[in-house]
Amino acid sequence: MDFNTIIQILDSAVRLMTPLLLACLAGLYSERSGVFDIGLEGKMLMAAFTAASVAYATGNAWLGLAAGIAGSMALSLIHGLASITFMGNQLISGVAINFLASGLTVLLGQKIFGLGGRTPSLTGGGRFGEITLPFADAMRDIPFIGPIYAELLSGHTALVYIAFLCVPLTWWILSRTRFGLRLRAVGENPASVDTAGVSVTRLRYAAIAICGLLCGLAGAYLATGLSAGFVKEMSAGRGFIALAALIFAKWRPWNALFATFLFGLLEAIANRYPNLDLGVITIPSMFMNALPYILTVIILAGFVGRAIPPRAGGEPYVKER
Amino acid sequence: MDKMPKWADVILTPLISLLLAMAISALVILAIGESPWLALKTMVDGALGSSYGWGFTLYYTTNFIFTGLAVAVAYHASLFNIGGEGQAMLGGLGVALVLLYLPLPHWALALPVAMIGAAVLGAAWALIPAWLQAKRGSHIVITTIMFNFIAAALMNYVLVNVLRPVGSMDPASARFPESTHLPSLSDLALGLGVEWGKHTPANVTFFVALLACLLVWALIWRTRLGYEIRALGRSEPAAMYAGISPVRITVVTMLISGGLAGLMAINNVMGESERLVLNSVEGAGFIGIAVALMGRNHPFGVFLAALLFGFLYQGGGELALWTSIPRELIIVIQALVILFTGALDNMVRMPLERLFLAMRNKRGDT
Amino acid sequence: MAAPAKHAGGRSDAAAPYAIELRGISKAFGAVQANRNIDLRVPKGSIHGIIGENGAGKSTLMSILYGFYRPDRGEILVNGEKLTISDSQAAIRAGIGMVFQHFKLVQNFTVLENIILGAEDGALLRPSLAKARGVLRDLATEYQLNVDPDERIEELSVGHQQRVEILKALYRHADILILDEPTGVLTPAEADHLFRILEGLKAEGKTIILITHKLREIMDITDNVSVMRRGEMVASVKTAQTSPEELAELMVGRKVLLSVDKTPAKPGKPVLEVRDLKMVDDEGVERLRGISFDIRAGEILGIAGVSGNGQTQLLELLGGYPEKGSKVGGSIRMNGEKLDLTGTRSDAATRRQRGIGHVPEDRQVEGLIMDFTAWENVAFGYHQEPEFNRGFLMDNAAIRADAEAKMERFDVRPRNPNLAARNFSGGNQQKIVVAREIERNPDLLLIGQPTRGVDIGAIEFIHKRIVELRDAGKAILLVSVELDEILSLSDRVAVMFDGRIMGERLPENTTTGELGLLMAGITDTEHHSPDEGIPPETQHVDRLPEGGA
Amino acid sequence: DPALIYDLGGKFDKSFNEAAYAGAKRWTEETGGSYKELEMQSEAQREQALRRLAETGANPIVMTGFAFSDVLTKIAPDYPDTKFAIIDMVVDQPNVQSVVFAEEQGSYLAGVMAAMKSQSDVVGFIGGMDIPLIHKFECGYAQGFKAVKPEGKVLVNYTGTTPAAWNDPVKGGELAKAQKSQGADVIYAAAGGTGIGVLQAAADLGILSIGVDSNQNHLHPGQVLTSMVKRVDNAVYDAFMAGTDLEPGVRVMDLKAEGVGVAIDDNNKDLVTPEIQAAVDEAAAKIGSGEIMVHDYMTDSSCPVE
Ligand SMILES: Nc1ncnc2c1ncn2[C@@H]1O[C@H](COP(=O)(O)OP(=O)(O)OP(=O)(O)O)[C@@H](O)[C@H]1O
Ligand SMILES: Nc1ncnc2c1ncn2[C@@H]1O[C@H](COP(=O)(O)OP(=O)(O)OP(=O)(O)O)[C@@H](O)[C@H]1O
Ligand SMILES: [Mg+2]
Ligand SMILES: [Mg+2]
Repeated sequence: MDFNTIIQILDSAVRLMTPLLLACLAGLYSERSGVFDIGLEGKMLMAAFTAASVAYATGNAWLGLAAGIAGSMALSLIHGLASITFMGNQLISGVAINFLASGLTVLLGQKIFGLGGRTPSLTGGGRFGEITLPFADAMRDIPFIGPIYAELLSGHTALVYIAFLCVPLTWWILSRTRFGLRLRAVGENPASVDTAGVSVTRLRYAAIAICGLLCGLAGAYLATGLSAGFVKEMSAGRGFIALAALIFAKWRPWNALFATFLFGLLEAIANRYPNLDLGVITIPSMFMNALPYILTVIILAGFVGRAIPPRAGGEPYVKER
Repeated sequence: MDKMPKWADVILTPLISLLLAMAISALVILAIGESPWLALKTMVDGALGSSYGWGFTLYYTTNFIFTGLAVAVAYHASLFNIGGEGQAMLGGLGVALVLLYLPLPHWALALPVAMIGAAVLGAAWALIPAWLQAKRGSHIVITTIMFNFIAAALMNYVLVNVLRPVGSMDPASARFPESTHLPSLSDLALGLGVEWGKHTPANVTFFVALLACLLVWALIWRTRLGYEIRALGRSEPAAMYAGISPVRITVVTMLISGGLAGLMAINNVMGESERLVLNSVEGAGFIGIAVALMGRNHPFGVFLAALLFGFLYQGGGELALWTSIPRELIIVIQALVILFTGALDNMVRMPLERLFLAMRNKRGDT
Repeated sequence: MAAPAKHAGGRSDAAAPYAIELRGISKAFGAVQANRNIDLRVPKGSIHGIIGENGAGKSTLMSILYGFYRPDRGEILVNGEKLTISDSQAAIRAGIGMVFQHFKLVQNFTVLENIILGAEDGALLRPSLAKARGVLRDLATEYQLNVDPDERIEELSVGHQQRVEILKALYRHADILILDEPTGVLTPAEADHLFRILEGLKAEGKTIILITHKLREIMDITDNVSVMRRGEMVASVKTAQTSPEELAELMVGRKVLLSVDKTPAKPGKPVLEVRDLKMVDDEGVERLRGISFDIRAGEILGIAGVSGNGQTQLLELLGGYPEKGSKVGGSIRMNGEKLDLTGTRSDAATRRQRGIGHVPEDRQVEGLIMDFTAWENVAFGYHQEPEFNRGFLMDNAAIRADAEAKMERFDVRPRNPNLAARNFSGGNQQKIVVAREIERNPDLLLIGQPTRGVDIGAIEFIHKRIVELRDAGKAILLVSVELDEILSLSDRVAVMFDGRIMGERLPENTTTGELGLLMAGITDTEHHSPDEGIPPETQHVDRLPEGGA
Repeated sequence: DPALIYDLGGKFDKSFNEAAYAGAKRWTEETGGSYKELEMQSEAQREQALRRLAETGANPIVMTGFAFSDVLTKIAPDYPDTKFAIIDMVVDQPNVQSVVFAEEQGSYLAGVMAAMKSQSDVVGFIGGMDIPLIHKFECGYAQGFKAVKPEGKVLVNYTGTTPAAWNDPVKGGELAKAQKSQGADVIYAAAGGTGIGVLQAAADLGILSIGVDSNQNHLHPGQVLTSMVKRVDNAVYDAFMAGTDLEPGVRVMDLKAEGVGVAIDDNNKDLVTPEIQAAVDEAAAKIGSGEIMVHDYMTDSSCPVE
């Protein structure tokens, strides 16, 4: 495997991990506040749809992004209503949201565009273009650093850079700000926050709103960054992988970066080597496709200890029964 | 003391929630320019209006009972088994291997043997996540998600490269021998001299599913194992105090859960398609999560929820087949039903409780 | 019940309004009337005690005052001013601080983070943390409330966790401090220290409301005391004008025996022989460093000690469920037979079969499954027993009958076996566990903190049962942080410190002072320097020689 | 009235169900007739749908997809007066017309075009799932390519193993990028909705792509080299036209019958040079005459070229 190949695989890994990273961070906010969210998939899908629809209608990817965020946030709000206000079961609510997004996107898409749930292809300003970092072209020929800068770091859409910036930002918010402190506290022991005179409800709503926002970014990236329009079910299980990555990352932002990178990398490798020839046998494509999942299990079993979720996670905050 | 009578909690609340879900669904149907009344009529007619509709509704119900029970059993031990999909796929493989390679002269013999095949492979698929959870603390939610993907890959490989008859375009196994075909409910009815549900896929597995509900109920609430499962699910330190081994219970529970998911294959693979096809599970594993949660992880609740989803699935199928309403509408309706009866139930329960309390206080005063 | 509330401290000459005045407070949880039309007046600068049986509604009333619950009816006056306290923020603003019965701390946060939570100055943490560090230092010197600001709560002993709670309230400038059963988890030394602090606070003009089950504390420290029963305030009196006996009767509605009545022990053959027991936990910390003792039939061995010195590990090890990943050495003999310390035959179920009963220290985490019904809990740990099973199935009818009988004999209230454990009060939960373990007539009973948080009626009852079991010729290992309890129940007392037994005494030949020194790791024979191997939570004891005297 | 049943992918799968729909639409437009159409929701419904249609008197009944073969074999004898047509599979019943396409032949031509257009001598193939049908496309494509450039290389990727594999444009795009980075400059996608992502990525990367099933040249004019069209629309249209007189037996839709082919229209005419056109015509003629035998993967589950 030469250097160039490595760069290309890493480059691909960066693209593949971005939606996972955004969704994973989204889940991180929600779950650190004590609200479990298995509806990441649905929110991402809804965002992809609304983003693509509005980007198509306006020809403006940024408006699309706003719509994506709005779509995802709307589902977040439902989740909040169910799991915060009405103290319902967070898992059921998440399952419902996944179903809802899967059905509504196609239903609306068919009603509006009549293409069986697809949106028309986006062109020009409807998509996020690739950003070339300064001097990328000039540096391209410098050995080693050149390709890393010009190929790997440069040439992604704005959302990729936003996603990566979200990691230190999230870390900073969680560990350095008042909001972060309260957010972590409410996921560990909501009664401590309540008796300290802070509203548990408001904090949790804030957390799931951020979750909606980040899922919105993830969905918009799928539809308007990586591809050019919405196709039904296009989230293709990424929300669940993001959830797995979140647990893998033990609900921590830098770990999330690592975990999603691992998923992206494994998928990129499987894409690059669809039939691994081991001399004696050739691993069939099906197993190369499943390789990221198999390796995840192995890594999980071998290297990652017990993941302890936020203590109050999954439980609605009920004072009086 | 309870805040409201039990019947209000278990019947009135879900009923009102269901009505709310229907009302919102009606709005959605109106919004896409169709008639909610027609939709409702089509669904009810198609799923419950004839023995034919029932034949399908019960078929789907059977699938969901198994996957729902699988999730429910694990849930009692605080294990969230998202892997029903993969375990049911493997169950299908178990059925196929048994029926294709063992000479089984009669269905009555084939059924128990196939059940063993289905349960064993389903359980095997749950074993690794269970063991990793118990011994290594690997989160069962991740591992079961991963195992769903791995199962899909495995099935893809096995069906294309191993079980597919030469020259067939279809990534599916050969047909199972005629002798192993399960009697359908319509056959049984005919045996009793009744014309019922001709050409519908519901088959004797339905009774197996009912039996499974009963057995799971007995397991959870009547056996020592069930007691230990519930104890571990509620508190691990207490379980240790009582001499209950978390490792053993985790593994055993997941084996039972995986086995139940695997057993679904008796219905769809052995009973309906009579061969193993790619994607035979069709998401029933995921619906099982909703079924279990809505059924409050009680076998009877699971049965009711499975029936509801069977109805929605069949009624929705009819809707999509015979009207111009897109099939995704059904997914939306399912979502709303799950949401209102499962997650927003307190929206209905809280005011009801207040109502009952006020009524009681009034009675108490006079 | 008909006793009209006589109001203490109701001196009409007082120009200053009451710090707290509650009028007609009512609160129902669903169908349960937790507080019914309650009046309470707390004069400024006084210490006011509130007592009552488990479930009488004390915590509820205080939680209402602190804005945690909202009352259905009634009004709250703080310093004469009528306030609507709709959340804790409002209570904090009114100068009220509360230390809950179950601490409201974030376990994996540092002390400092817990202190500033909700009281940060500005959106960024850094300045708040710096400020809090300074304030904390001042408070620590002012009130002798030392805690390491950077330690995580989960690493702290309960005593220190409680200090954090108090610091939290002081940091928020509380003038009125509510403490809900603060001493339930403290050693006598720690409790004394706490009372010293409370007196200091009172001297500064702060008002303190103290809920406790210990009448001695009420008599020692409070100015006035109010008694609650079944949601109602049945009396408010000046402490100086009442006696423990009268209070106990007001509380329970009958006469209560406040001291244990027992005859001298008649020890028989050794039942339990422990030799050189060692344990190293998951993280490599040595928890038990070679423990040896015997317990004979018909005697109670009491183990005193500050919690965190290995008692928990000792009980768990004897009970057959040492912490996961720990290593064990030494030997245990039961009725002369060696017990397996590792492997599948070393589990709790096997120990039970060998005749070891165990009332664990933490009834809510270990002793009970809170979501199980009372009758299911009565079989907990014994669910494998033949009499509870019929072949493959459990014999629920038999278990239920057994539960009803036990609840009857132990006077568990309400006597409803179908109620979930969590719906019983702490005292009644404890009775269920004790009934379950004692009624099996074990050869050896391990019993940890038998009366923690339990009201005096129930304490009397539980103590009586323990002595009865002893008199039936059984061996009992009693672990408690309550020196009073240890001294009045035990036939021999051993003191544990840092994984070792520091010494053994006969209760009649020792004092709380002597035991207090042993608990701090100081023996009369070897006065080794206290800096090696003393867990941090015990260090303050050295600085408080009056703690035991 | 005639009836049409779409397979699970649904009517708008951007692939062959959609092509079937196009055929039915054309028939309606031309004859003014009406037809019934159904979209399958689940495996268990196949039999139900067929029977219900047959019982309501629909005739002929056309169904798309090999997955119907099993059920059709079972129920066709129950409705001897109804004519059925099944696409992509042979069902041996007296009232069934089996329409099979020689995808390998159309793909062969696509392979020839890719080979002539490729400058790197590396081309790509992206399939939805690793199933025999898709191998048939792949194998024909590889044969055509190797016929022109025996030393060239075909990169092959399959999207996935779950139904999501057909609806994952993101993954499709990523696979296209991976193939491009390995030198591919023409990529043939046979992956349903995933293919849309492949075509898009190819257009973005400035390389060429080849569409499948329906004519997808218009999606990125000037950047889609061609589309391997599979005239499911014609098959449906013909079956509808034939009505109750539908001929039973096997109908092979090969190159000669214009059942498969490569689409050349305004959108790609600038890409198809006269030489390419000539080569395609020549290959088509030779296939038609039997001079070139394009191996069908289905016959022995193997491909003579790698
Ligand atoms: N959060 C709650 N939800 C429902 N009911 C409650 C709740 N808290 C308390 N109760 C009910 O109110 C009654 C009074 O409880 P409270 O906690 O005030 O008692 P307490 O006097 O503090 O008892 P203890 O001495 O055990 O601490 C209890 O019997 C219980 O039934
Ligand atoms: N959420 C609740 N629902 C119902 N009853 C409750 C609830 N919380 C507390 N209670 C009841 O309130 C009473 C007092 O509870 P509290 O939390 O003060 O603990 P406790 O019973 O005093 O236990 P401990 O003595 O171990 O502290 C008990 O009767 C308890 O069962
Ligand atoms: Mg209390
Ligand atoms: Mg208490």
